[in-house]
Amino acid sequence: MTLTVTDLSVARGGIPVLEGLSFALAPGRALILRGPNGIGKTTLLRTVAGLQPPLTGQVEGAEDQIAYAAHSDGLKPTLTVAENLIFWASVFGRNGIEQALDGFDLQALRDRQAGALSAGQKRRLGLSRMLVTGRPVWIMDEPTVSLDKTSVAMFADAVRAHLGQGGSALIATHIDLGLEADVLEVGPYKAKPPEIDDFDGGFL
Amino acid sequence: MTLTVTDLSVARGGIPVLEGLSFALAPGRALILRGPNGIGKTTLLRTVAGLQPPLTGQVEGAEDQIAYAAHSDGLKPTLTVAENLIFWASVFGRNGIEQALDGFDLQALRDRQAGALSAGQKRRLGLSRMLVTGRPVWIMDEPTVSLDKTSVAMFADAVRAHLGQGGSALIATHIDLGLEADVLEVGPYKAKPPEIDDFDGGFL
Amino acid sequence: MSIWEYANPKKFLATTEKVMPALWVSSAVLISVGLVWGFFFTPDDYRQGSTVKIIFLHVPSALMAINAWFMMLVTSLVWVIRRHHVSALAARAAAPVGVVMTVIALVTGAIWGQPMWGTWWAWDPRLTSFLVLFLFYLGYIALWEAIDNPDTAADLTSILCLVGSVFAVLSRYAVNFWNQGLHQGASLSLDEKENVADAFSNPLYVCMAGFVLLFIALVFYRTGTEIRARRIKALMARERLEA
Amino acid sequence: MIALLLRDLKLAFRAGGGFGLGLAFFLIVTVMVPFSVGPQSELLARIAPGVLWLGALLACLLSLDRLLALDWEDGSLDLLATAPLPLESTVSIKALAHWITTGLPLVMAAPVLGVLLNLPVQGFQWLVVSLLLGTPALSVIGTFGAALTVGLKRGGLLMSLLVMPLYVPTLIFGSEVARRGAEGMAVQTPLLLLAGISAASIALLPFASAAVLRVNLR
Amino acid sequence: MIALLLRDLKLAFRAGGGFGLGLAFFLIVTVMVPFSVGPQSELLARIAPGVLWLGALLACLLSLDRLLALDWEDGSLDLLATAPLPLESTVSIKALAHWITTGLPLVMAAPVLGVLLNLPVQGFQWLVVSLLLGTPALSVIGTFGAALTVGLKRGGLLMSLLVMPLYVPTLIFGSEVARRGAEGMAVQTPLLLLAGISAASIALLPFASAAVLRVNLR
Amino acid sequence: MPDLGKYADTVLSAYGASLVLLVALVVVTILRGRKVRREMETLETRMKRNG
Ligand code: HEM
Ligand SMILES: Nc1ncnc2c1ncn2[C@@H]1O[C@H](COP(=O)(O)OP(=O)(O)OP(=O)(O)O)[C@@H](O)[C@H]1O
Ligand SMILES: Nc1ncnc2c1ncn2[C@@H]1O[C@H](COP(=O)(O)OP(=O)(O)OP(=O)(O)O)[C@@H](O)[C@H]1O
Ligand SMILES: [Mg+2]
Ligand SMILES: [Mg+2]
Repeated sequence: MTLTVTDLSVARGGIPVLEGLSFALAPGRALILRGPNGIGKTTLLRTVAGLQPPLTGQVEGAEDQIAYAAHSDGLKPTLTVAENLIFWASVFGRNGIEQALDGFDLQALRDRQAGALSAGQKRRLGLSRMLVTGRPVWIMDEPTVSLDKTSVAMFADAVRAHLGQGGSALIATHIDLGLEADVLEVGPYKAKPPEIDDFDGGFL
Repeated sequence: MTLTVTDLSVARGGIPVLEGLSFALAPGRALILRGPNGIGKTTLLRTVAGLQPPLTGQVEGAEDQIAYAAHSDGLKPTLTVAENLIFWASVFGRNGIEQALDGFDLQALRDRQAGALSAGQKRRLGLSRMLVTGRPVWIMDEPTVSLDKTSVAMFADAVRAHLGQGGSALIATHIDLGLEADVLEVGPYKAKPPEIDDFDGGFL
Repeated sequence: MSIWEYANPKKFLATTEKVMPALWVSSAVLISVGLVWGFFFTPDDYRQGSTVKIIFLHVPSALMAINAWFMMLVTSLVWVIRRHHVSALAARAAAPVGVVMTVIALVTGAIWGQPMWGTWWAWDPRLTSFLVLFLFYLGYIALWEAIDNPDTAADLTSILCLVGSVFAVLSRYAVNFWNQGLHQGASLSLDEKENVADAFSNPLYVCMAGFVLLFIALVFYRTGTEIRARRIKALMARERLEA
Repeated sequence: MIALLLRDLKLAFRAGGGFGLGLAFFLIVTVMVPFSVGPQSELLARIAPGVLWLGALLACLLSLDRLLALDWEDGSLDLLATAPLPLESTVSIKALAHWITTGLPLVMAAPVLGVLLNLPVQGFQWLVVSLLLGTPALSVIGTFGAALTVGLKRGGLLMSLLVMPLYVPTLIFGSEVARRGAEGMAVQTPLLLLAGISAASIALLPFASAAVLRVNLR
Repeated sequence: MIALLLRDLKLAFRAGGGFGLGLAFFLIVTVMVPFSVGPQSELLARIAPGVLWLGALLACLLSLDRLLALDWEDGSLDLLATAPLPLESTVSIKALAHWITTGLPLVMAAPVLGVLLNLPVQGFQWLVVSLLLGTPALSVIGTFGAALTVGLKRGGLLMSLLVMPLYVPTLIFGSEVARRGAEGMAVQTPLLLLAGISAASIALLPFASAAVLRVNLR
Repeated sequence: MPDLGKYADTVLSAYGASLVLLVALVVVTILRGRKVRREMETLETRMKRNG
């Protein structure tokens, strides 16, 4: 199913940050969001994931299709790596975490408490969570933070495999992932402040 | 003053992770630490910064010379950007934050609450903290996480300026910063476990 | 040869292994003898009736409850000063024994109080300071359990033990000041008649000796267990390291 | 759903978890009362049911503090909100887990602490019954408070402030049952009211909690 | 040093900060007492000094919770530990800031709440004096507990468990002063003892707190 | 069995409760000790075999 975003405007802290965005994300495709710090990528992704309502415009085909990976990983430091994954798998009504563990080279760490992982290992675990959700649309906010070169490649492989199975991915990142993906520069969509006299329901 | 590390072994969670490290960091020089995730870079930096004791070996020339920037930034979300910087400046007995604000392009954000910054803006603020410490040795753990290309360049410039003034920098990172610096691969220093029967105070 | 050699875990295990059987047997024998003697072969007290028999459990356990904390204080100091792991682990091993002793003293005291004072519990200074001691034990054990890194846990719990001891003594005085109580002082009501007191004191001494030995046996055994548990932790970590 | 419940219980039991700590707090509050109001046993017996109820309420309140906050901080709540589970069941399960790890132990410990405060014999039964009926309401109401204040730094005390007035009816009827029980009076009316409050809170409040949580996640 | 104090005060006053919340909690505990023990004024008057002291203690305890935890979570503590300030002064200043934002308001509010609980007239003066002498000790002891449990997830309740027995002497002497004052008896001895405990804690405990903090930062 | 008089319940329950607690402490201690010892030994042999 295709994720379609039409004429979307998003706001953060009550202030519009991006406007007039439209794109479609077909199965098997990945879309990379780029743009300078603070332009509104995180805000956009949260809106697409349904965590906050759009100012205007529509997001279609997202309902119950999306797995979202944010800046923070949602890991419980006192649960082991395997327990963390099993939990997320069963929340999404699935089981079998072996594939996820293999995909991010976590087998050796499976019985380690998540709190005792290094920054990059935590991130790998956070990413492997996507594999156990079984959701077709991955939305990821700077997934490769703290990862070394090998792990970045591992991640790119995981995304490619996901695309190969008909999934799709929407990724905000500052680095080059080596994926064959469309790129959307969000810079040009920066919201222009409205006329100063136009003091309507939005108080702007 | 030169920072000298001799035959250092460091442990995390009671387990040795790196051993036999020696290096010297002269004024005006930068040293980049590289190594895969989980090898022990963070542990090493914390030891050099004096936050944890070394297993064996010495760190010399660190006392009161070091400014440390960790994975997390130590920012107070309810204080503004300027207030955060002023606080750290006065903790280190200095004043004047303008240079730091300029160095990381934060003037426009100076009265914004730190909690209302994007990931990259927060990081920029965290890095600008180094400029207000007035300390000669910068120790930084993956400083460029979440930064876009322009900000990475901005950071590299700041480090170069610091080196130019006789400062030095010890940086763990996975990306290429474009600095003229020595590189230390820590991988080969991975600690080898002791004999299994040698069951002493360390329980290993 | 200095006693610090036993601070080596391996040496400690080897040595305790040898004395364990003797400890178990002698403590079991002493406690059984003391309790049987006390229960079957002592007269009733003229005022307290047969309840006086509770003394053979109450006093030794109360004694051990306090002494266990004292032992933890000493071993904590040893850890802080000399950093012998076995010492820290011995403190950890002793704490649950101390709690059980405290609970036994509290329970037998409460059961005894019902006929003697007409109430299960009164805010008598001795009882109250025992309750405070119980709380200190709980906090101490909870802190050990809550921390993953064994060295950190050892450091923090030993400082807690030191500071806690000071405050426990302070509380004792505070509680004394706050309420003058009902509880027996050091002089038993039975002491008025020498011959009766003797009849109770001999089995009581046997029981106390038995409890002391049982305590030592338990602490040695449990310290061994803690040493092994720590080694397991270290070995598993190492296995991961190699992987 | 069961996965979430199990995870929450597991987290509570793990090192540093909250299990038993609510209990410890209850114990300690009860113990501190004689220190502060004095050791006279007749006075203590009179205030015992009230003190025990207040202690249980405070213990519940404290352990609520991080009921949702931890999940918020590490991002789990964002992820749970995009999961197939409706937020209403998420908050209900969280409340249930809270009750199992806090309320239930409190109920079981209350008689022992009653002894410390010289609670009259006939009072024990009603103390336990009233706590058994009342603590679920405390958990559910508390979850609502936690949902309201999640995401605020230092939300803990603000939450106390918001939740306390909501706790008033439960506390009044609950301690009334315990007090009347201890004095050998009829307990029926307050008991029914207490049960009513619990039932209504359990049935309705999760919707409110889910709604405020959605707002907070935005 | 002053910068740190000012920052902590500023943080407490900012939105979501802790200022006034300790106070609110104190207020609410005091208000809840009549609900739970019943409204008889002679009973309330008898327990008033004790309840006020206990309420103050609980309010202190709760606001301690995140005294160091927030600085730990966002990494400030690591950075402070590498700063020129010795850790001993850092913890002392944190305790001072805690006292200014929590203890001091409690002292000032206590007389008002005394009215609610029918505290006898002659009791007000000694209530205030005893709180003024005792709350600094509560802050310092609490800082030690906070330093012990910093870095533990859900450390809050464990901290209560650890801190409560340490509070016992202060509570006993403090409430004894207030109680004797209310009953018109001589207060000198407990007052001196209270002052002694405060002075000793303030002088010595920061070293213990700094030591445990260093261990925790490792 | 000695005649405990009217305090039989008191004395017996005190002895009963204490002995139960003591025995439970010993049993728990030994069970855990055995378990840990076994775990350590298997772990040691396994690790020695693997090098
Ligand atoms: C829960 C209640 C009680 C607690 C926590 C308690 C605690 C203690 C403690 C700590 C000791 C001191 C042991 C020592 O100094 O060697 C002790 C001794 C003693 N207790 Fe209790 N007690 C309680 C109730 C009672 C009752 C109700 C009685 C009898 C009426 C009683 C009779 C004694 C006697 C006779 C001693 C020995 C005194 C001596 O020679 O030092 N206790 N108890
Ligand atoms: N809580 C908030 N309240 C008000 N404004 C905010 C808040 N959080 C972020 N902002 C602002 O909203 C804008 C968009 O932030 P967003 O986090 O979406 O940026 P981003 O593109 O993800 O940046 P980065 O690459 O640094 O993560 C930024 O200018 C930021 O300063
Ligand atoms: N609290 C802990 N207890 C036990 N082991 C830990 C703990 N924290 C980290 N480790 C382990 O110590 C090792 C070193 O971790 P460290 O954080 O120093 O790695 P790093 O080189 O900084 O990695 P990264 O690039 O991912 O940040 C890792 O293998 C990690 O799993
Ligand atoms: Mg972002
Ligand atoms: Mg690292």
